[in-house]
Amino acid sequence: MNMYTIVLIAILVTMVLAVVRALRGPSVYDRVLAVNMFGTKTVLFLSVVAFLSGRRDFLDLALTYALINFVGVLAILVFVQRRFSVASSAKSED
Amino acid sequence: MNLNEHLAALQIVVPLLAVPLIALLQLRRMAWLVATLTSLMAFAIAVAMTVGVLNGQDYQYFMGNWQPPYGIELRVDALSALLLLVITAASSAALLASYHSLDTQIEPRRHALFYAAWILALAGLSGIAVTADAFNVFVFMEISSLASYVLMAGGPDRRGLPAVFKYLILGTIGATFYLIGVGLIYMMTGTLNLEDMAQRVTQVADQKPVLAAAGFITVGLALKAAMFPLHLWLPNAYTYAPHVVTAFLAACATKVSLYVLLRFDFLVFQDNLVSHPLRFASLLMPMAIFAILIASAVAMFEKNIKRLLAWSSVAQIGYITLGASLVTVSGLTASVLHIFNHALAKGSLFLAVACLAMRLPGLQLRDLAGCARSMPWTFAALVLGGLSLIGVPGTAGFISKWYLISALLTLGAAGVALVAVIVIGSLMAVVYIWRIVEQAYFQAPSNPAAPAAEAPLTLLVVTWVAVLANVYFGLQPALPLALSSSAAAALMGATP
Amino acid sequence: MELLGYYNYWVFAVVLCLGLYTVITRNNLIKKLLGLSIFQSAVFLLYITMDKVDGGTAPIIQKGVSDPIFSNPLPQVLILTAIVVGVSTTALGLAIVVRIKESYGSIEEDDILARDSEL
Amino acid sequence: MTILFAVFLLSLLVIIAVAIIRAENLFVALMLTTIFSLLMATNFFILDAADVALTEAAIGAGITTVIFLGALALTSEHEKPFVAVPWLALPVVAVTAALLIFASFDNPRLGDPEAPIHQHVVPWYLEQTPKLVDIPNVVTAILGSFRAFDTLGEVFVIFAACIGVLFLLSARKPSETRCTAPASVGLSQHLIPKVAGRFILPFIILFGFYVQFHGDFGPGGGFQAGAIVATGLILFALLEGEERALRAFPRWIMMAMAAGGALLYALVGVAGIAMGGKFLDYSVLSSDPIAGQHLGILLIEAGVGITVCGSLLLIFHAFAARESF
Amino acid sequence: MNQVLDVLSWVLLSCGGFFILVGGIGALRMPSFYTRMHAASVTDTMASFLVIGGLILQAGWSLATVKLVAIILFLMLTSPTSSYAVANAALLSGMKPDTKFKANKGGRES
Repeated sequence: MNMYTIVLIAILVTMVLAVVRALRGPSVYDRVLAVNMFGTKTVLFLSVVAFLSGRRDFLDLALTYALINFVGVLAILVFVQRRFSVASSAKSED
Repeated sequence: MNLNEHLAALQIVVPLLAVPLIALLQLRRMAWLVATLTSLMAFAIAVAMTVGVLNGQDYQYFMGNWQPPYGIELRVDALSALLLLVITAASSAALLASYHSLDTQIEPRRHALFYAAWILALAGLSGIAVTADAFNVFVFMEISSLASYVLMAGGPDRRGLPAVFKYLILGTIGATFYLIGVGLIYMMTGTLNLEDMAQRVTQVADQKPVLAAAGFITVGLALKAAMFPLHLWLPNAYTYAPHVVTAFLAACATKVSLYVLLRFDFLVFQDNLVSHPLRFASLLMPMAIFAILIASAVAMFEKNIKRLLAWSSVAQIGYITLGASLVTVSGLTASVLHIFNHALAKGSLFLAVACLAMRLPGLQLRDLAGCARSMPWTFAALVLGGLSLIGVPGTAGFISKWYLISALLTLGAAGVALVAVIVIGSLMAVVYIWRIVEQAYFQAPSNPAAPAAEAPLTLLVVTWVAVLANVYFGLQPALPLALSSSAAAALMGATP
Repeated sequence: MELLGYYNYWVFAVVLCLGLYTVITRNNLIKKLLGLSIFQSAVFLLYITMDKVDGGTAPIIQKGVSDPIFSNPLPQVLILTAIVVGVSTTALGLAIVVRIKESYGSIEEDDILARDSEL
Repeated sequence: MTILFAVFLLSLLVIIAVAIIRAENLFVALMLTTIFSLLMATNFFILDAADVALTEAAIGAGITTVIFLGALALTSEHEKPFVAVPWLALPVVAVTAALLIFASFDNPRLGDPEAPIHQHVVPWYLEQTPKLVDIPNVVTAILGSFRAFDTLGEVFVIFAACIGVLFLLSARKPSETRCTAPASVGLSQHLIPKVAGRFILPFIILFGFYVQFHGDFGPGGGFQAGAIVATGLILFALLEGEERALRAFPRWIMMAMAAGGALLYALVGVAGIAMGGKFLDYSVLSSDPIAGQHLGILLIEAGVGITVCGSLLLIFHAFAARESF
Repeated sequence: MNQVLDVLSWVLLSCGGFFILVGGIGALRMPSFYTRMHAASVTDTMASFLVIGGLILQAGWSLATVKLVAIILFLMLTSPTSSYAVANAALLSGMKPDTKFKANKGGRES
């Protein structure tokens, strides 16, 4: 049973590190990086806990997380890119 | 498969079935036609159920044929029947009036979605009145709230948007407080059906979570019902909403939350929590007194007619909560009666305002100067509605004021003080109705060159039907009286 | 150790009041909506804390297992509904904020009041 | 064991909530909200609420983020620093918190089997579901059959939000703010995400259908499936840009889906009446009551999935189209 | 046979845990954005590959393995893509990678 606990502890510690990076991150992209890291860690956390609790049919939750994480990061990037292109077009105008 | 047995379910299913159809209809007048037919059908179902309830048949309907604590149960008794009548009648009258009134406010291509949201609000409100399951009330409360946010945000005036945003924030906080209250009670009793909850709450009566639940539910529903200290969203939301929406929602939206408060307090908490009647009365009575006095005072100094009537709505809700806070059968009868009569009076007044808005440039008092001569029928309706609001004998308002005062007199000394409050409230109502009348009849018209023409015929007919209903139920109050007295007896005795 | 059993309710109370505080004090309309969604998430936490049974698993009946201990399925059904209600209210609130931005030019509450009083 | 995880994750939750409130830049606050809903979903998973964890992830983290981004794109993302003197708010909120914490001592301890909610209604559900409805996932059985009326109300809540957003955002813009924003061109310069996204899209839609029909046997069902399929189609709109997305999946199909799903759900209920049972009574739908229950739950889950997918797509496209309106 | 599988999956899992920790610490302590990006994204993919590989050994031939393989394939495709997209967007929006760090023998210039 302790085989999983080591990994779980590692995942939880990394989650805290990701949160610290999200809070401190100077630039917007540091925060996007933190969200991306946090999402992947959640996927791993869920897969390991599914095995820990013996309910192995919950793995499709982990798959959904991975999907949501990917679409979330892309949505943020489209927003930032549009914000950047509007800013650049504004700069080019004046 | 006679339809009579399914009436309780059809009351909600018919509007719900119509909503997707209306949303898909892009033809110009079809959306309005289907919406009005649905509303009239719902009104017919409500009347059929009222007749059934009056001769003793108690509608009980198990959804999906599951027994109550396991499935969801619909229950229609006298109180629900009266409320259903008010909701469907207000919706039908306002929809008939909206044929003309809406074109001046919303582009025709958005009418289909507007009427879909309207019928959703109707379905949500009648759902709350019919269901007997605590969580189901929350779901229908959300449907009716979302739909009324959409309706109120439809107006042309840009100031309506911040007002509706404030209403959305406060309404969601109120609904979530109600959800917390239901959650805490469910945590201690293990059931969601109101009947079942009433029996099981006796064992856990005086534990802290149940008291906290009572607090949360009362505050949440007071927020939704715009009771005095929590009414800040109401005046602006009603003023900048489209006129027909104000006519519909002013008549029934806040009453539904009061209905849920009455049902929860008198069915679940009343005889189970020790000294709850004292706590309930000591909380609601001061709020009601302040509502009557302060809201009427503010109404006296209002410039815009719609905001004036909105403030008077806050005062009238004060009358209803005053009757309920007496925790006696006669007090409850008066309060339920006033739900019915206030809907009539306020509905007809706002319909008359809709007629005014068709012809006048604005709704400020100075725009009304001297228009009585050119719009005689509209102002006659406005005056009659005002009299019913004040409570002049011969109108519906008088009946509920009369029963309220008789209920208060049974309290002895304290009762006399409360009667004084009601008299002062009515005098203030006289003042703010007189300001409208004095402006319309005795002022010189501001621009004699362009006298306003009379409002379109269909709008006038609907307004006058509402006003005549006021007078009819003033002289012949048998129907609302029977319903409210049996409702009060059921609530006080808590006999299912 | 026993006190830890109540930790969930304290977190519910703290997160609820954080959301309420945000909605009351913050001036930006979108920040108010964020506060509102935190406020509603706290209620979800209250309901789901109720359904846990010691040693219980998710209420999905598996063929092979002998009499298993199940956690309570009913609060989960209620919260499925409440999550969708939360999203619907947020979506409608955002639509109103977008309309306010277009007609007032700002989504700060004091700017809006100032622009209204000019009329 | 689970209590340690729960305590750890919940304290992380409180830290994130405080961070969201203090974040000046709204865009930063939104990203912290994504982490907040991911944490909530993990908490739900640890407290044995698999269905709710799936919904919170699919709807809470996925759709809410995308809708907030759509709204932020139309408004400003910088919050004006407003030094509020919280002399009123702080005591009110502090009193509510104190009252709640004080009231929490009588609550049943976390996981206490003797708590009243495990005694009364739920044992009936757990033993009757195999006999009456005979599907493994008790949550879907309650959602679909015992309390189907709640779910019907739920479908009309999401439909009301969809109608509301369409109604509000179809109003003509006041003339002076008609800014000429560049039509959303999606991730044009990012070739690799486009290729990866286009490769993954069919699998996302397939996974959505799997969650839809797997709802009876494991965590899943109409809400989650609708949200996942909607997220997939939103991914397509993000990558390819607004016009191609609307050409691939036109607006009238979405409106037909949103209205059709709600109608399908209500008609299944009315069929129950027509065949002699009560409203939403599936046992009468076919000769054998159990088969009737299966058919009923399958149909209404399909109705829920279709409506949720159509409504969420309409809401997203309403926000996205508002720029080039 | 079972013993070997357990030891092997234990090794894979602890390596995965190690890589996760390295990624987390790297993301926190690296000076600039691109170095953090490098630290976090590379170890992310590697760690998830190892951890889920360890789980597959535990699951053996069953439905869970199919799901785990699906998760691995999905993560292996999306995780690098999203990291690339973040880095690309950062570069496009004008974040210059610091070129100050010249590899000199003694202490490094901050």
